[in-house]
Amino acid sequence: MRRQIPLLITFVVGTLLIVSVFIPPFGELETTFNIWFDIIAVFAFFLGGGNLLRVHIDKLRKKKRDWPFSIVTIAGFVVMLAAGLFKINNPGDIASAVDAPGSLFSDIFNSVQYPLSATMYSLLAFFVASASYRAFRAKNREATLLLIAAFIILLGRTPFGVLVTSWVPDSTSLLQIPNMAIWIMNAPNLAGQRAIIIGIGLGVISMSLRLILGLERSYLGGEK
Amino acid sequence: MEHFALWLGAFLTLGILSFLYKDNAWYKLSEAVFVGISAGFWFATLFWDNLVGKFWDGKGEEPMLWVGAALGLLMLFRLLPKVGWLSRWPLAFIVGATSGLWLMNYLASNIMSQVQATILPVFSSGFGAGFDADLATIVGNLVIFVGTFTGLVYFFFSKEHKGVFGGAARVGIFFIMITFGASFGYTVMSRMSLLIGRIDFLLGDWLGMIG
Amino acid sequence: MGQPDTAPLDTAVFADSGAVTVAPVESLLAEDHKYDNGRAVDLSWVPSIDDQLVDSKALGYRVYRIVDGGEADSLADLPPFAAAFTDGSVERGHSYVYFVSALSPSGEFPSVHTAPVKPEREWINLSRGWLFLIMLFISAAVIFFVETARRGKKLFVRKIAGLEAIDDAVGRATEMGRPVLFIPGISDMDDVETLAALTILGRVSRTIADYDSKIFMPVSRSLVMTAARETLKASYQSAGRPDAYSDDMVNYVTDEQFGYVAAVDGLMAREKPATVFLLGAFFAESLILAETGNSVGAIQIAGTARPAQLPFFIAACDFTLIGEELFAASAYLSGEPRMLGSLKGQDVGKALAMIVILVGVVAMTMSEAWDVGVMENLRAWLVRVFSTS
Amino acid sequence: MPNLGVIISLLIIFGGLAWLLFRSLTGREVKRRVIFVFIFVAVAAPILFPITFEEHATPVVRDLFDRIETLPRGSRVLISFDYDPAMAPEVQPMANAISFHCLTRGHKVVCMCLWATGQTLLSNTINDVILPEFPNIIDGVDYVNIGYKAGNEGVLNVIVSDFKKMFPTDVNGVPLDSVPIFDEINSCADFDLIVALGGGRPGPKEWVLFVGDPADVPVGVGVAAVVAPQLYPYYPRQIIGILGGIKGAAEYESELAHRHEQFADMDKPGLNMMGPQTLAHITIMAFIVIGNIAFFTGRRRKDR
Repeated sequence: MRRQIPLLITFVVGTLLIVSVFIPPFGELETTFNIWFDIIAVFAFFLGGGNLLRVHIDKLRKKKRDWPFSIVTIAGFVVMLAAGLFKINNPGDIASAVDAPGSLFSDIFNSVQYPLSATMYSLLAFFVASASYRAFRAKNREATLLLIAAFIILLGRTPFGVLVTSWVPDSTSLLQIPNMAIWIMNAPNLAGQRAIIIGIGLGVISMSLRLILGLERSYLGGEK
Repeated sequence: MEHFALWLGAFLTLGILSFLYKDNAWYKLSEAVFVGISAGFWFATLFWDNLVGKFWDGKGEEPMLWVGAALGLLMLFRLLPKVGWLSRWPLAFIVGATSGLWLMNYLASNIMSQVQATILPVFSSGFGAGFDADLATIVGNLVIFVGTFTGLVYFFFSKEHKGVFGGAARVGIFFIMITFGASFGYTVMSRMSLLIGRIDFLLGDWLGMIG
Repeated sequence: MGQPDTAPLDTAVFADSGAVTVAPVESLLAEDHKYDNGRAVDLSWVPSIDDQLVDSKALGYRVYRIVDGGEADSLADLPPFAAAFTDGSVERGHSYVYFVSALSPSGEFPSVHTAPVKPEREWINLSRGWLFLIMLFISAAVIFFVETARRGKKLFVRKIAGLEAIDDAVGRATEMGRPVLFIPGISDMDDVETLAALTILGRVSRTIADYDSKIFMPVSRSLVMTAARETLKASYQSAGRPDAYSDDMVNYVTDEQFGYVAAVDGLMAREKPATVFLLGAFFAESLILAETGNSVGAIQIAGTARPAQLPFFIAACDFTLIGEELFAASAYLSGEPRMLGSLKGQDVGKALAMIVILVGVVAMTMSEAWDVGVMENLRAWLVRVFSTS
Repeated sequence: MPNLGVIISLLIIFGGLAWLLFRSLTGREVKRRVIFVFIFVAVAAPILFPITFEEHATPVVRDLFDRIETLPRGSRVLISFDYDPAMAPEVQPMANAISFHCLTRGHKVVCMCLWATGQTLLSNTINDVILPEFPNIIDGVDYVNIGYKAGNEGVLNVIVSDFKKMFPTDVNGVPLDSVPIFDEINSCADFDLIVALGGGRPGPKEWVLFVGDPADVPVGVGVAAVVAPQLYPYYPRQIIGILGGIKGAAEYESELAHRHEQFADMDKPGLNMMGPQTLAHITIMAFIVIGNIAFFTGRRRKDR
């Protein structure tokens, strides 16, 4: 029973949503189910947030490695949660938007979360550099093609790209590097993308069917 | 306050950047702040948008919403060992809904539209005036057709990549590699402007070194 | 509801001297939008004869609607040459009358009114018949081969390098006494890529349980945490080692994309996992995670369906599952005949796509280059069959 | 002083790359951290000491430039600011350069926006470029700001036939009937050129489909870099020229500086941003090349 009912739910809900595409009066099921998902996700957060607190309190209690930082995490979580839930310092009253300008919530977001997030994102520039040096190597024919395509696109975006082929007459302008870069984006790149995209579509269909039919059921846990 | 926020921002920015040298206490501190604050941020946001926004702000009458709430409550049954297994119901619901929804979406947008868009002419009688432009289009179409076709051959699972089939699969993987190269080259530019923005903040806003 | 033959006077501005008059639109027709829940009405008409490419006097069209015999309301303004409009703001149980004004610099020139229409609900969307048939065909192919395989017919599936490597990668972690790190992407459970990651987790964790390796799994969504715990628990049970499982293997970190990345990066630097799995939906963080994993010397197996992130995984990871391979992975890893059958089934879909592309390209080329009429019809038919609107 | 800075930082970068090449050739390992320092310097140095590179306009950019350059004086140009602050770093330089170009060529410029967020950015262009650079210019005669109208594509549908119906007044409340520019403008068809700046929706694509095509007015666009490839299919028939991202802005600025002396002395944010971008790109390309050299020499060594 404990596994049969969930399998039945998956089957019925999945089938219903497939069929709803062909039955106009069911057309709004998709919206309804998306709303339900949002609601379930908030409830699930009680589990996630609770887990976050538990892990760090545990670290603190057992004085595990790096435990002082757990104090910071807990404090940050509690402060931000309080600022958001009680709308501390929000202009107007409780009816104002949670992130109204001037609120403690939006102040913390702007002065703490935003710089952290933007900096973490910018690390990407460094890793692009290290990956370029270390990993983009012409080990075989496939890797060489990847390299050449990347190189032409990159070159097309620097003044050198224009310079190198500026002698090419406009009548064969396709051979100028910036135009070559555009052509690569619009032809071979598009072809590869399409093959990948169509493949993904079929992969999703097959996997969804396995889930709906209950062939794939690991997410439902064990028998107990 | 403004001043404090600036210094705080710079302190945290440098803390994250210090990870590039190696993992250290400064990074750990920034990371701890980040995790705590952002988890709180998302919970507060979800709480107001998805819970209060849906149930209290005048929309609570819709009976359908309460089914969602019931599923959400079932999720919390995990906290009670005896009935914890009930939390599989909302999970089963989500898995079913996601599978059904995406099956149809992917069929329509990933397969049908893409197949339709690949039906292109690979030769034209219209060569003449504007020959160049037409030739470029025709060659482009031919490349798109061959690339898409052989790319699909590469993804075949139930046939060994041997002989002609293997050759086609190899051409397919060539196209896929060009695609990856192009995406890489294309993304690099926007990635660099992120770093420019951060350095601008450190050198300009914080240290005031830029005129 | 008697309908006057001309529009109410206030909507028509008549000519002063030198004013520009244009002919009204002809043959205006209002029909219930087919195959919907009674929420739309389709209008069509023949544009004004004064609507010309050169020296046009008509500037466009304005659509008016009368609900249940009340006042006329303007609904929309359309550019020149417009000849159709769909009113998506109607409700069942009301009756609607429309007219369309041709616009000129000096005013509006209304058409005659349509007969009243009542939007209706249809129970089956016949316009999606082809979509239905194609869905049925691909699904039937998958189910057919699942059944064939179940009855014991052996099906061939080619080797996928990234998946062959999983056993070794997990074994390596055991030998080195270091943990396995599994990152199921940063999307929630409403993304199929996350579902794919969890189905793969089901297979991989079985191997981990068998080898007695240590796994940890920070996640960025609470729901994923719950589902991942169930998955791991099931694997440890079926490996006969339920006691080795602990909820601490899976932890929620934060929903914030880069906050999560900051935490995972720190974790990698501190725990030095021997093996890292990056499977699921990844965005800009793909390379940050993969390069950090590489810097701590981990063997990395990655996979995603995001074409923009794949090059980064290919560069920085040891094995990468490209798009479709991610969704096929759990079936492949299970080795179960039924699951492998489903892979054969999706190949049938691929064959269909390839045949249609081939036939379509040939047909279109022949009709473009040599005006072969039959071919033009074939092409038009294929395009219609594969249109999704 | 800045020149010294430029020279020193270029020396560091290229000297460093040479060192990296040498190390790679001799088969020694290069630490990740060293690479990180490089890319940081390559980006930070040109921010501190602005380096600009000569940019040459590609045909897609030159086509739009030439159109504005060759239109007769007094032609009417509509510029629409359909973007938000997130896109502004890329699009604002284009807005400034194109507005300057139109006014310096004596065209009559009408500015508007379909995005509410565009209003501030539009005023920025007026206050930063139009007013300070053209002190003798007359509001209403040489340019006019008619502001923002809600309604997205709906606005386009109306103004394609009747401008004053959607915009009865300019942004200051002056009726368009008494604005001299609008003496001869009734609809979009009366413009000689439309420049659509943006990248979202509504944006350049909508301008082409709802206005450019039906009213047969040439449309030029300036967009964020990520959007540009999607617009190439419309070029050159439906869109006469495309500025894509900072690169597009920089190309336009350099072409403009080349032909109009006054602009040569002005702020060129596009070209300035290209400095760090270009150096970063060159560094990345150098890394790829050096990495491959290291790979091949390493392999040859192993073969021996």
